[in-house]
Amino acid sequence: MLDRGTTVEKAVTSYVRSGQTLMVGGFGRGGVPFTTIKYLADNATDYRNLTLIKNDANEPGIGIDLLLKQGQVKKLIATHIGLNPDFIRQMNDGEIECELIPQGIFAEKIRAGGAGIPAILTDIGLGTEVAHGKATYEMEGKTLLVEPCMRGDVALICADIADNAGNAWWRGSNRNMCVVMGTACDRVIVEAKQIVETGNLKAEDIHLPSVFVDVVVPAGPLPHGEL
Amino acid sequence: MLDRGTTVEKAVTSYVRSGQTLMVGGFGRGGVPFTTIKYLADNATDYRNLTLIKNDANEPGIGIDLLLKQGQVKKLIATHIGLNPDFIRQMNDGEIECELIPQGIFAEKIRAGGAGIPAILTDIGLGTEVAHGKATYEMEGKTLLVEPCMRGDVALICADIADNAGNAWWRGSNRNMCVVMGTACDRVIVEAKQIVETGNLKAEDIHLPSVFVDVVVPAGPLPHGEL
Amino acid sequence: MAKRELTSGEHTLLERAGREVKHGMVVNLGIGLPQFLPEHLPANTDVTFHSENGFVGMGEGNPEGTPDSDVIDAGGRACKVVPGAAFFDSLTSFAIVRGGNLDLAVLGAFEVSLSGDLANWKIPGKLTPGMGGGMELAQKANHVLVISHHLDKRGRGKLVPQCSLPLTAPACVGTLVTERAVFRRIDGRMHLASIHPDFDRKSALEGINADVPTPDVLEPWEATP
Amino acid sequence: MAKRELTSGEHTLLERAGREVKHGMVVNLGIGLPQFLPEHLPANTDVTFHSENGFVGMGEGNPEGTPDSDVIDAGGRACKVVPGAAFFDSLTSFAIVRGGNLDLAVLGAFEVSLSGDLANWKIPGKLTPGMGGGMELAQKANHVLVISHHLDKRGRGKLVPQCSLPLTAPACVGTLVTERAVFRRIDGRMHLASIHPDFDRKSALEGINADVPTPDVLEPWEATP
Repeated sequence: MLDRGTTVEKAVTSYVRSGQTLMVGGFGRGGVPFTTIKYLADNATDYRNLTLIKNDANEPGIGIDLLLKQGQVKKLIATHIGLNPDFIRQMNDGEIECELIPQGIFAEKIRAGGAGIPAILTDIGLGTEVAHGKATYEMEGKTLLVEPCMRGDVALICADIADNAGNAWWRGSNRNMCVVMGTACDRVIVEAKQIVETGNLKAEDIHLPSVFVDVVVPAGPLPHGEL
Repeated sequence: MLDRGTTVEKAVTSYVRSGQTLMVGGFGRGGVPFTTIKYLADNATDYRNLTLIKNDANEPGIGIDLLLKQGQVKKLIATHIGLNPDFIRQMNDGEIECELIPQGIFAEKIRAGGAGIPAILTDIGLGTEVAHGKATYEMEGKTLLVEPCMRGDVALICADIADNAGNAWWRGSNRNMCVVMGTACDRVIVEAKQIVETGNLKAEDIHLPSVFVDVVVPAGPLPHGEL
Repeated sequence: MAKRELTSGEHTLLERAGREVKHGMVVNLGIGLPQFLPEHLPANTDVTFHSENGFVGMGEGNPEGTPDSDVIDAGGRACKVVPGAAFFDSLTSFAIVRGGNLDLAVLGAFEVSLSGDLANWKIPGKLTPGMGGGMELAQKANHVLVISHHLDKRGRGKLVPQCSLPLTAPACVGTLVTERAVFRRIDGRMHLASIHPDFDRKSALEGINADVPTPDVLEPWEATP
Repeated sequence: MAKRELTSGEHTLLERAGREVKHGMVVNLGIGLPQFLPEHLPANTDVTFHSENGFVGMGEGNPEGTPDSDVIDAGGRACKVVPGAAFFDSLTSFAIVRGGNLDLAVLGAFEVSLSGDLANWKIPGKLTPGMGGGMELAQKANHVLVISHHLDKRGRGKLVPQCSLPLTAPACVGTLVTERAVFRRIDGRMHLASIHPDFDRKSALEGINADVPTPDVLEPWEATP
C-alpha cells in the first residue's frame, strides 16, 4: 500500500484552489476537519470563491464559520444552519447563497456522486417547497423527484483514526457525512486525530477504504477550547 | 434492546411462506445461510413456488441448489450462475425462470429497496442486451436506464457474529450482499456462526444494526464438509 | 437531558404521549419537548432511540459531555448509549427512516392542519434554520406523533384548517397530543380522540379555529390498568 | 494462485501486460489468465488489487484455503490479504468501480471489436454463466486491458470488425495484449501499437479479419531501461 501521509500545508496547496467545490465533513463538531479549515482561513487570499457542501454551518467562531465570515464562500449547500445565527444573517442579507436539502437526500446525492449513479428518484419533499422547480418522473402512477448526484473537487474530512495508507475509522457519532463525502470528490484529504501504521486497523472494521483517499494529515488540537 | 434469539424452526415457520420472494445472502459460500436453507429443503412441501434473489446459484449439492433441485423455486434473480451447471440446464430447459442483473446494480436495486428509494438512474448496461425493454430517462443529453428498487418478503443471511439483539458482523469476504439484503425485506432472519451477549460487539464496528433484524438463529455446522 | 424545568402541563402531555409508545419500538425524538419523553415512558417499555446523526441505542444525557464529545445527539447534546447500540453514518441513518424501520417520530410543530399536514421547519423571514432531517422523519416514520402545548402565548392552538407556513410534509401527522387532548388522523382528517379529565370538550378545542370532528365516544385519557 | 502451468506465450503476454500496470494503481483481475498477472509485474510496482466480492488489498493465494475460507476472491479461490487491506460489502465494492476509483481492469475476451467493444460474458445457447460484475468492470474501470492468446484453437484472432456475441460493454477496451502484439484504442478505433521482437507486422495481424490501422512508428515491446 502507498504511504499517503503528509502535512496539512502540502495537502491543501496540492489540491485546493479558489473557485472549487469542497465537501466538508461533520455534523455539529464531530467529524469537522478543524485543522484543514483553519489553514484555509489563515491563507484566505489563496482560497476564495468556494462552494461548500456541508451538513451545517457550524457555530459562530468555529469550523467553516471562519471561511463564511471572511468572505471566502460564495455558496453553502447544507441541511441545517440553525446553530449559526451569523450565517443566517449573511444568507438573509444575500451575502452568501445557501441551498438547503433534506438531510438524508443530501447524503444520498453525495453517495450517488461517489458511487457513479447519475441520479436517484425519490418522493422526499413532494408537496413541499423542496420540490419546486425540480424535474419529475412518473413511475407506477406516482410522481417522483429526480435528484441528480453531487460531486466535489476536494473532500475535507476528519477521522478519529487513520492508517498511513489512508484507511479511516470514526468514533461514536463522528462518522456522519464523512465517509460518503470521502467517496464523492476528485481528491480526498483525511485529517486524522490519530495516525497508525498501515495494517493496524482491523480490515473488517475500516469505515472508509484507502482507495478513496489521497492524503492523510494530522489533526491539530481542537481550536475552540476557549469557547 | 429486545432479545431476538430463537431457533431456525421458529424463525422459518413464523415468517416464511410459499410464494414469497426471499433474498438469500452469499457470494460463493461466504455469507450463505446454509442452516436456514437446509430447513427449507427438509420441509420442501411447505416452502414452494419461491422467488429467490441471490447473487449466484451456489454449486451443485449445496446451498440454494437444494431448493432449485427440489422444484421449490419458480424464479431466480442473480448475477452469475457459472458454478452451477445443473441450474444452467434447468434454466435452459425452461424449468426455472432466471433473470440476470449486473452485480453492482443488483446490489444497488436491493439497497434502494432498503433505503426507501423507488429507483435509481444508471448507465450500466447501456448498449447491451441488459438494456432491452427497460424504461429510460434523458438527463443532460444522456440516456439513462431507470432501475426500480427490489424488496423481498424475508431475508436469509449468515453472519459470522451476531449479538442477541440482532447486531451483526462479518469476517473477510463473507459480507458481500448480506448487509444490504438485511435492509430490504419485511422480515430478516440472521443466521449466525457465533452469538454473543448484547453489547459485546463494538458499536462502531457493527455492519448491520439490530433495528433491521427480526430474529437471530444459530448456524449449524457447514453441511458440505464431505464435498 | 436539556437543562429545563418542566411545567405540570408539560409533564401531563409527556406522560400521555409516553403511552403512545409501545414496547420494542424504534423512536426518533425531535429537539425540544420530545427530548424529555424517555423519562415519561411507562415502566418496562423497552424502546430503542434513533439519533439521525448516526446511531440507534441512544441513552440518557452525559452530564460530563461537551459539544466536542464523540457521542452527541442531533441537537448537539452529549449523551450515552445503551448496550447493543450501533453507530453508523448518515446514509444508514436515513435508510432506517425511509426504509420503514423507524416506528415513531415524536416531533414539535408550528402548525398541524386538519388533514394532518405538518409545518415545523420554517417561518419565512423570521426563522430559517433548514429542515435538517425533519422532512424525512415526518414523511417516512411509520407513525408521526406531534406533542405541543395546547395553546401558544397568544392563545392559539396548533390545529388549523390549513397550514399557513411552509410544509414539512403533507398528511403525515398521525397523532397530536397536548396537555388537554389527543387528536388522531382518521380517514385523512384529524379527530378529537381523548380529553384530559380536568378538561371538557369545549376547553379541549379551545384556540382551535377549525371544525374538528368529535366522536361521542372517546378513548380514556389514562391507560386502562 | 490457480493451479496451472503457463506456456511460454502466456508468460510473454503476461509480462508485456504487466508493463501496462503502473505504480500505485488499483487493479481488478478477471478470472483465468489475468489471475497470473501479479507474478509478472515489474519489480517495485506497488499495486492494490480489488476483488469485487468485497475487498481491496488482495494478496497471494492461500494454499491452505478451501471454498469455505473467510477470504476468497471473486472466483472462489482462497487468498490472503496485505497490510492495509479493507473488507467491505458489494455496494462499496462497485461504488469503487463505478465511482472512478478502479484504475485498471484486466479481463479476458471472446471478441474485441475494432471500435473497442468487448464480448466476454455469453455465448448464446452454449455458455450462460451471467455477467457477474463484468459489465461494470468493462464499462467503468478507468482503463480496460484485455489479455489473450493471439489465436484461438481455430486460428482466429480476438480482434474482429464487429462483435457477433452479446456485448459486455461497447467501446470500452483501451488496450489488447497478446503474445505477439499490443493494440490500443485511439480516436475510437483499435490500432496496432507494438510488436513482439520475434514477430513481424504480418504475423502480428495473423488471424485478424479486420482492417487494423498500423502506424509506421510503433512502441518498443520491451520497456525502455
